Amino acid sequence: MLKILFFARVKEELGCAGLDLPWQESVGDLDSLQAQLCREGGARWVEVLGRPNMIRAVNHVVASENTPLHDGDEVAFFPPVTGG
Amino acid sequence: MLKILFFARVKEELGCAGLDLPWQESVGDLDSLQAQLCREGGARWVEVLGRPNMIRAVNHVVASENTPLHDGDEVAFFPPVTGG
Amino acid sequence: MALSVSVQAEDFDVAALQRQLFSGAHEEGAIACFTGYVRSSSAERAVHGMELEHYPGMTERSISGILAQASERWPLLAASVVHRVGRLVAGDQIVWVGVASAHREAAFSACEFIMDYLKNEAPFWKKEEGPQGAHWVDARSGDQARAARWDDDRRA
Amino acid sequence: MALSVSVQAEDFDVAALQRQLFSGAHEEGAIACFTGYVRSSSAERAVHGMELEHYPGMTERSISGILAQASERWPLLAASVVHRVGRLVAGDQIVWVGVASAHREAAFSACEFIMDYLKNEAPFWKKEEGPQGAHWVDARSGDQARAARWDDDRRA
Repeated sequence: MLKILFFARVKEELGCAGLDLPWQESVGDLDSLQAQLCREGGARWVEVLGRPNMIRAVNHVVASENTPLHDGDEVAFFPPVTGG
Repeated sequence: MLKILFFARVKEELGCAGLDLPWQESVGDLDSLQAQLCREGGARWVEVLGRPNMIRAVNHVVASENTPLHDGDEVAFFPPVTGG
Repeated sequence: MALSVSVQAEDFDVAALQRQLFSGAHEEGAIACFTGYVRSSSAERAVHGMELEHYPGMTERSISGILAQASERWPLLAASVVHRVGRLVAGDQIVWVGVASAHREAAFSACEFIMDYLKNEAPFWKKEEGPQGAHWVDARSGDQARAARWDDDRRA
Repeated sequence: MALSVSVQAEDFDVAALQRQLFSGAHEEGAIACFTGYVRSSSAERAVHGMELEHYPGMTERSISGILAQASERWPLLAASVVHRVGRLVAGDQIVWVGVASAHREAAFSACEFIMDYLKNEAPFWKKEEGPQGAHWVDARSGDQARAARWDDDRRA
């Protein structure tokens, strides 16, 4: 299984805080996962997840480029952070 | 009158916290005052006040070079500061 | 060395947090602290309050990583971060960073380094509420430039 | 803008001092604070306690001048210095500097600037007491180099 999470503006724009996806070997990396989410979600998801400043994290670590995924991974999509 | 003050190690080495000197036109600046204190104080004063790191202040402002003095001025001699 | 991270909804007591930095051996000569507050205006808009969201799990991990980096980089005796989440109003405390060291140079540098990273790396998002409604705060490009200078320091 | 200086024998309460930096308008987004303590060792010698002497009158004037300089240089909302004098023992608080500003950059820079000047310009002298007796602390050349860098910044 893959656990997918969305935060802040991304969560609001998708109307979705997260979802669980059954593990499939075909979803082998972050870019493939994103492509699958966009296929299933439609135009809104393509627009929101495709923003140039979108940040992706795998197991709590920001992934600055495409990264292999494994069964049980937690993947998050979120906008630039504004804490402190 | 001139009010003369000594602090910290300088005060201890001279065995003197300060003194008042009657105002004389002949003590027209800081270097003349220091020379007069050394004449009256002797070898110990010459040694202590002549140290290269001695700091002199006139009316609460550090004097980095010789400075004219006026009746009523407060003059202080002290070592480098070590606060904070 | 004591490193501590707390992400919490509750307010915090800066004096108690500062006392917790002490080991008891009186080696601490310097403690630098930073407190961040909700301002009553932001980018020239009035702010009544805000909602602070975070990514549970990643937040704590990311901040612990920042503290570990700081303690490798400077000779620290203790460092602590408290960051609030949830609803806050103008004047509320948001974040506290405290760093103890023998000397002030390390305490100041590490405290500022940790704050720069909290602004840029830790997964928090502010949604401000004002007279025109609520909006997500945009990341400041200045914050990223400030964080990058630490990398420049390391290369230099 | 509120600038405050106190030279005192009494201990101080960092939380109360930090609260006094607020104007009430919630413009403060950032407060940077520094607390200095008596360490149990100095230059590898054990320290039981110390006597802090100062130059009454000049001390207050010199610190007020430092705060005025800092507030010309950075957009501050308030700044405050408390410095103790007299006899202190290991673990005691010596000095507190607090600076409030809208943003953290000004608060951090001004707090560090004020501390550097307190170490180098304000007329305080420490006499440390250890197992070998009492001795005057020598000025650290590093402190003067740190203070001089602010002049370099201004020229740059």
